[in-house]
Amino acid sequence: MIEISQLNQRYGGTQILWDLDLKVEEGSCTCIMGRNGVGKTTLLKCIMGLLPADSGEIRIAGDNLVGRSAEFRPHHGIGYVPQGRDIFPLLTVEENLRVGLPCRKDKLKKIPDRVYDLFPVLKDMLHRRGGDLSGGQQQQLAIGRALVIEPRVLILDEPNEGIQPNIVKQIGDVITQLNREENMTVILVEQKLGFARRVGQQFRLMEKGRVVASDAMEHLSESLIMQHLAV
Amino acid sequence: MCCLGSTANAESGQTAATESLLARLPSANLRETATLVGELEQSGGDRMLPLFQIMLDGRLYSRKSDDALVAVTQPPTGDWVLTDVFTGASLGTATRREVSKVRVNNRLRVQLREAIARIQLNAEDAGARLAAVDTLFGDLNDSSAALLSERRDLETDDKVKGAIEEALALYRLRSSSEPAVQVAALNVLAESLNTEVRYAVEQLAAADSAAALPVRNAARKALTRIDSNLEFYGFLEQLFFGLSLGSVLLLAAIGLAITFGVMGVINMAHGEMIMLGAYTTYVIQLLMPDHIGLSLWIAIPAAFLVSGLVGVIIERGVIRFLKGRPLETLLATFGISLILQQAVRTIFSPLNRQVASPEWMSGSLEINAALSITYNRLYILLFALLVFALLQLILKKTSLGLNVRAVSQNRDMAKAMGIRTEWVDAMTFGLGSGVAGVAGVALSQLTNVGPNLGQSYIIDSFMVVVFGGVGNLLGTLVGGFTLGVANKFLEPMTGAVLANILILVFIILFIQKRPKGLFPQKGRAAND
Amino acid sequence: MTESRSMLRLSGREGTLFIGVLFAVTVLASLANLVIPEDSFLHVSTYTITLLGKYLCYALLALSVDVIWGYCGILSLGHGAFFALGGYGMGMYLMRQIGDRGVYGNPELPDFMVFLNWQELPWYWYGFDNFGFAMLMALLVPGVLAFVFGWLAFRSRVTGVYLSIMTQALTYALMLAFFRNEMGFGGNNGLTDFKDLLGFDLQADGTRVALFMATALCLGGAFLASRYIMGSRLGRVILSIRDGESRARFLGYRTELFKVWLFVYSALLAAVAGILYVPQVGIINPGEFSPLNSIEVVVWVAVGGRGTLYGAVIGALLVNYAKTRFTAILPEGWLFALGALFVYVTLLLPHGIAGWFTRRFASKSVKEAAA
Amino acid sequence: ADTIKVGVLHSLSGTMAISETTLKDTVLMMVEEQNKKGGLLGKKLEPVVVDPASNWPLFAEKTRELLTQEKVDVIFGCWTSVSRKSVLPVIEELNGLMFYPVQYEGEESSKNIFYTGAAPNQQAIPAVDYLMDELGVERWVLAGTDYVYPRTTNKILEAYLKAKGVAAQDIMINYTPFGHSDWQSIVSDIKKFGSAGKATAVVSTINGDANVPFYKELGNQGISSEDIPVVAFSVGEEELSGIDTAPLVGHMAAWNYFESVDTDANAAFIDQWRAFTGDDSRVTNDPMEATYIGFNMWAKAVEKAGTTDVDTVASTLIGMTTPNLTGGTATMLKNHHLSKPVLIGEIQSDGQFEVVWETEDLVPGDAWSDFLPASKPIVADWTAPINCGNYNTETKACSGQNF
Amino acid sequence: MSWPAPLEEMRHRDRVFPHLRPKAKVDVSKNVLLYVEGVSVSFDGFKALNNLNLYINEGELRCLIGANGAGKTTMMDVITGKTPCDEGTVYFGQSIDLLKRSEPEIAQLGIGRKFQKPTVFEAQSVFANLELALKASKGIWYSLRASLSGPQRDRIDEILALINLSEAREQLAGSLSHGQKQWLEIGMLLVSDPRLLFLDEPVAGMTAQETERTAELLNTLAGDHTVVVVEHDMEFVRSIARTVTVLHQGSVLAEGTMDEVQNHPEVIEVYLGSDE
Ligand SMILES: Nc1ncnc2c1ncn2[C@@H]1O[C@H](COP(=O)(O)OP(=O)(O)OP(=O)(O)O)[C@@H](O)[C@H]1O
Ligand SMILES: Nc1ncnc2c1ncn2[C@@H]1O[C@H](COP(=O)(O)OP(=O)(O)OP(=O)(O)O)[C@@H](O)[C@H]1O
Ligand SMILES: NC(N)=O
Ligand SMILES: [Mg+2]
Ligand SMILES: [Mg+2]
Repeated sequence: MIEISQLNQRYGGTQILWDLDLKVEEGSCTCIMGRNGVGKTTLLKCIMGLLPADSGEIRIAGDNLVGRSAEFRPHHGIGYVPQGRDIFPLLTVEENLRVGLPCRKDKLKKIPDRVYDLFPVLKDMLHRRGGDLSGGQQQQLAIGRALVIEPRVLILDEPNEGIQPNIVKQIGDVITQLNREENMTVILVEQKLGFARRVGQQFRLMEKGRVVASDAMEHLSESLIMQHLAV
Repeated sequence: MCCLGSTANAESGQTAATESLLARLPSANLRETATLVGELEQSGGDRMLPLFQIMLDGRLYSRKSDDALVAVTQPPTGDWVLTDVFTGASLGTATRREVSKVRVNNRLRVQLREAIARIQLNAEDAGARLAAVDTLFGDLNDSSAALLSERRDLETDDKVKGAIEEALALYRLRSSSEPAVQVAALNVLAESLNTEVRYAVEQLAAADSAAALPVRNAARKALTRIDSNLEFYGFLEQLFFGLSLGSVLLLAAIGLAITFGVMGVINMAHGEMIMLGAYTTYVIQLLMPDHIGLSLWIAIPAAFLVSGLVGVIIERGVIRFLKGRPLETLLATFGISLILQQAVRTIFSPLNRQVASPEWMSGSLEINAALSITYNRLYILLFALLVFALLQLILKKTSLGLNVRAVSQNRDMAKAMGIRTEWVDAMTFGLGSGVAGVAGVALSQLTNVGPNLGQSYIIDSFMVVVFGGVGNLLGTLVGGFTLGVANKFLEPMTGAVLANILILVFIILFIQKRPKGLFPQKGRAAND
Repeated sequence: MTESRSMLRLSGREGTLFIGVLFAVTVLASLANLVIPEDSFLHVSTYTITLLGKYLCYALLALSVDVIWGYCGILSLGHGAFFALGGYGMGMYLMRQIGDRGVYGNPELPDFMVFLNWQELPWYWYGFDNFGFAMLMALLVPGVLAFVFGWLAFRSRVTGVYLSIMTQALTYALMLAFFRNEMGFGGNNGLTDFKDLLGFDLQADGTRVALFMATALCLGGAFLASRYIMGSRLGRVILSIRDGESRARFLGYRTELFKVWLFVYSALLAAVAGILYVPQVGIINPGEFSPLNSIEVVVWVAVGGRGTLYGAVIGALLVNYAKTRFTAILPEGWLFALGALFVYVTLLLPHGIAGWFTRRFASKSVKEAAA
Repeated sequence: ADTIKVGVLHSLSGTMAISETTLKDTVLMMVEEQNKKGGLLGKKLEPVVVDPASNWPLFAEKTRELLTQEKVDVIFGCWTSVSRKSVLPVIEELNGLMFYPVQYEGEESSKNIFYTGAAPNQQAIPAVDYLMDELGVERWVLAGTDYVYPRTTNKILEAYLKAKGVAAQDIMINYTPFGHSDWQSIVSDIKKFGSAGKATAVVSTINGDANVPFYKELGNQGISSEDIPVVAFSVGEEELSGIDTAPLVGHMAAWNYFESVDTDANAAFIDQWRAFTGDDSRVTNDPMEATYIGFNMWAKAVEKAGTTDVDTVASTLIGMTTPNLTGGTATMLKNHHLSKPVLIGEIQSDGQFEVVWETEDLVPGDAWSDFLPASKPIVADWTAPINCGNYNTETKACSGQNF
Repeated sequence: MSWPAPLEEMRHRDRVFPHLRPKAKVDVSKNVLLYVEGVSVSFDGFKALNNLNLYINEGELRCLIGANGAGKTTMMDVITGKTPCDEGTVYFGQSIDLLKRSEPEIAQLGIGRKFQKPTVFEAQSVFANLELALKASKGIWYSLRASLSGPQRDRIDEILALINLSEAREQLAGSLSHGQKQWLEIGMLLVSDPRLLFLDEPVAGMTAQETERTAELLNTLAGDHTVVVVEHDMEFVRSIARTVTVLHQGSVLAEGTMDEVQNHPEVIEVYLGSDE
């Protein structure tokens, strides 16, 4: 489904991603892990087109996305939950959700109920400004917002940051459900091993802008963890 | 040929005396003309009406070849068209040099107007009769008073009759020394709103007035009554002035409320967008000089397109490269505003251009003698509200409104949600600029159409948007009207200059109380 | 990462360079005017000296705007007000110096008061015949105004465009007020026809050169002082206020006091610029309060590159020089040129001319280091 | 130098461009014509145009540039009084020569400036006389923009009216800011003031851009020239070309020149102007005539003096005559002002004025008004023995001269 | 006599020159450092805090948990002066009424805070960020002349090492990754050496090992400092907590040891969720 090859990216003078290769299969749930600052977020932003890649290819279902504008991606079924939530602070919860509607293939005019089923708080807070929500509520809104476009690929950057335990569980279930039942491809950046193990099928470990290990989640060994995740 | 004029006169049945008076007109100087007009009214009576009217309009000329009096119509191009003064029959054409004008000055115009009024007192049309009474109102003498009372007995129209009563009452009040007559007149006049009446009554009521005691008392009572009426209407008038000024501020600011308020672009070229709209109106009028009214209607969409297009070009060409550097848009748009001003100066000259007002935009709606509302301001007030409502509709009901807010709050995330940010930027900036252009059409009806037009509104516009609260269209509406009304209520007390200063000081102090304007953006995000 | 470090270091170096150039030009130009005979092609005319003096005043004004805008993020669209108030202070002193040499020969009243039938000098004109007092007021009035305005605004946390537009309202209100003839400042005509300053004839070459040198001195002083401030921890606090005022508050900084302090400092610089400006151009009029003038100052700073101090100076000099040249060469089209310059700078030199310099410098020194 | 340089100091941008650009073109036209006639003293004239951009300090700077860098022999320039005040010290310091072509408030006479526009006694006073005598006006509104010219003119008029026995409550004075555009309240007040049963007139010193909205409001509130005539001192053909004049017919202006005046010289001038601008609808106006007179007078003086030396030309200029466009002859007086005819014109629907009244003789321009207490004793006389712009006839002193 | 506000301000010499101010004496004679009593806050009718009572002892390490939207951040906003409250009292020690003080004053009393979303001065270097946070006078004139003393420099270096940003010391804070910013903000808190620290979700976005390190760090801080931590990471909470307070809908739902809280049925219901 997603094939990234030889991706390079730099901020001004500093190169962050170095000839990065990554492959994600259709319908899989892949966890990307790595220490702070190794370039996980940068990678996702490159996939989303929010950062320009210096060189390399990013193919989703065969199309090379490098050079295509960011707004093209949601129309092709890629949903994104950014790190730090990036809620539109002055739009109401409802408006935050509505923003994505035009990307849907079925041109639905109403926010699908599923979002409210998954995150009931959102229904209660429909008319509150997104920015007023608590951190966790915003995180839920961010996931809900990405689901509105009914993505084929869902990209989540640390979706559990600041979320209360029972909802973390719930989010895990949602991801699993979407992945298993609707065959949605999921890319998940996650720091919490427990969650990653529970939800992910595949893992990719990053170090200094490269993917240094990839395998099925069962094979994520203590030694790998010590090697790539410990400080 | 030489006798055509006089033949026509003979046909219309002028007496010899009138004929000879008419023959003296072309060569008379202004003083002599005045005497001639008086004599013509005496001898010619009603039949002189067309002559007087044409003279009043400044269309009476004499043909140099035969000294015949002709009425002239000046088409925009080509020779002048001559017609017979009394019959309207065509007398061919002539160049400017072949005719010479029968000169009329102010004093003569007054005289003509009164003469026409005396004739028109018996006109078919009630409106014409009313106008005639109004013309004669304060200047009655014995004979015209007699004319009026004659008319009163015949009059069927209540309004005209009322006006005649009032005019006669004022005449009696002034001319009679009989206390009873005066008191009776005062009773009639107590309901009058005419300032001339008030002045006459005030003189009687004054402490040093020579009037008899009962008259003086009646006058005082009448004066109180008149004053309280006037005060009420004065208040309404001021309110209207305020709303009208507010509507101008609203129109000027509303485009900015979008480009600056919603998009966050400090658009120093906003004023020039208004200016472009005004110039568009001018150009459209040039293209269709005979349809002033229609041209105005066409100018509205045209101005929207012109300014909107220029807005889109500015956005695509400059502002789009300044994303994330909002303050630098100030610099770039300032440069653009200089360029646009100079461009207009080069293309249209630095002089003001003349934009005519259609008939229906001129004059005023007379509600009563104390309160009349000028049509142009009334229409502009309504127009401003309409534009506002339309804009609200667009921003609330179309996806553009939601998208532009999303883009301005978080551009990257908006992209990630599939919003075509570039397109939204261009459209929104185009919309804001286009609306400014539409404002220019309205302003062309009130003020100069010149290269500096934009400059004179830019500061006020920013002030209104900020006062109302950035990002809130309703705030702009309320802000505009508040400042307009406040200004107009201050002005009589302080004079125009000081009123302006006080309003500014008020805004400065107000912002201390509400640092985010009248309708602030609320919430956690807005607080940081 | 290396970029930010080199940026800091370079701006220090360029600042020193700047002071050097300023000093050299001032001395050379003055000598060239006074010593070198007029027919020599090395002679610098008094016209040029006066022009340079005026430019330096503008540069000082630009510097004052850069201090608050570039470093503290307070975009003042009304700094012309402080400049003009300083100018009026000086103007009032110069008016009083005319004494009975006015056209009506009235020893007390300035001419414009005489012919509009003023009977006596308004109280607020008292004392302006004393140079010290006049200068004190020329600084005090703008200083106090800045203090009161800043105090009110910053305490109520008026920020961003709201603040900008309020500064604009301030200068606009002052402009309207000074236009009023009743104010007793000569209305639209302002104050003109000055004769001498501290006994020196304003039209004498020596006086002009002295004024020019004084201006250069003030500019240099202001530059050094501002550089010191911005280099100190205070400067870093100011930067943090620009980037995250509320965070700075949570660190215990009373940001409103810092802002008021800086605002007053900046207003005083502007006032000094105004004080020096008036004797050199020979007129002060309410037009100086015009919001457009203040916006132009911001434009100079942006053209030069904000947040660098010397950039503001370069911007002011360049734009004004361009204006002088263009108005003479292209009288009909200079606004096109000027407008295009602004657009060009914003689009292609995002950090202004100073930013461009820095990058040139930086890339050169990187190359040098590599070689 | 092998050419004679003529400096042109008129704003081509900014707020004053609207008025001043025309004058720049006029000077260029005059220069071109003079060059066709072979120039002056056998040399071609070379115009040097600069743009002081409606910025008053810039006027001073540009003057200095013209005099010291360009070394021009004469300057034609300025419109607003403040620009002239800004230029004055420079021109005196560098001993330049300037012609100032606009009607102004007076109270000035510089050795180096020749004033070819009207002084208040050549415009305001005759206009008031006309209103009083011919139209029987008893109540007066003095409306002006709040700056020195209207203030001074109104001060003079107020004194004059009171001297003529007009009561204080019959005078209403109103000032508005530059570019004032909302005239609703003021026009409404004028309307009320004017309906007290006495003939009322407005004497307008409203400046420039504020006029269009003012007249529009007058028209819309139904104030016709028969009810309350307005006589303006700053509204000429050029300003009217930006207004739909149909509703304004009969309102007046007082000037020393109108385009409509039917003389051969004027017809030729108009034709020349239209040919020069290539625009058949361009109008002419009073400051243009003043420029025309100033230029011709200067040219004549240079011919006569045989040099462009400022002092020589200046002294030659005094007493010099040149025909003006409306018939008579303009004479340069000892106070550097002209003697001029005063005309009252009524606005016509075609945007022209029709002369309805005219002074019988030429009116000599008075630099120092007789109606201001402080100026009354002052005279300007640039001939020996006085040789001073502000000579006090009481103290027999001349103050503030640097020469 | 009452002075106009600006004069009033000037009259307090110590406020103009804050370094002259005598060190505020926090009276902790009852061993309670912070009293939050009966605090209510509402936004447009929505009660974010509802009669909240909370007491923090001197030297304590307190964990605060609660559902998203329970009001934890809002409570910190109230204590640190960001948000005014409708009702209630907040005292620092026995005698200092925090509600009467502004944010900087509260910060100067020694109450530090790390925000939920990392907030650092993005345009300044990591080092400068720490320097600004240093425990020192925050006055204008002092800042103008301030220079780093040797011990201060050492302290900063020490902290830099601790937060693993030694190499990034000259880097602009804005170019740090999310997790690095978290660390930097903790570092800023540490150099300012506050008496009472509020940490809003300090380990969000950190790896397991980093989380452990943070836990250690907090454990060493407690005692000398009073620490209040908000977290949703239960393992982390368990590793540091002595007392845990659970907030729900703006008021305290439960308080006790970790075990007590974890077995509290309502807490399980609204917050933890049951382990199937
Ligand atoms: N805007 C920027 N400019 C320069 N460097 C940046 C920028 N954003 C991130 N970096 C650098 O890029 C590197 C990778 O950052 P990124 O945000 O991708 O890390 P991450 O793996 O997502 O870390 P975390 O787990 O902390 O979120 C970091 O070293 C960071 O300092
Ligand atoms: N300014 C505001 N306007 C409206 N509602 C607000 C505002 N601030 C906070 N709220 C609401 O108050 C409630 C408490 O928010 P708070 O941020 O304190 O929650 P929290 O306990 O910190 O949650 P989390 O663990 O998700 O960060 C939330 O429901 C939020 O929506
Ligand atoms: N001189 C004038 N009209 O300002
Ligand atoms: Mg990340
Ligand atoms: Mg929170």
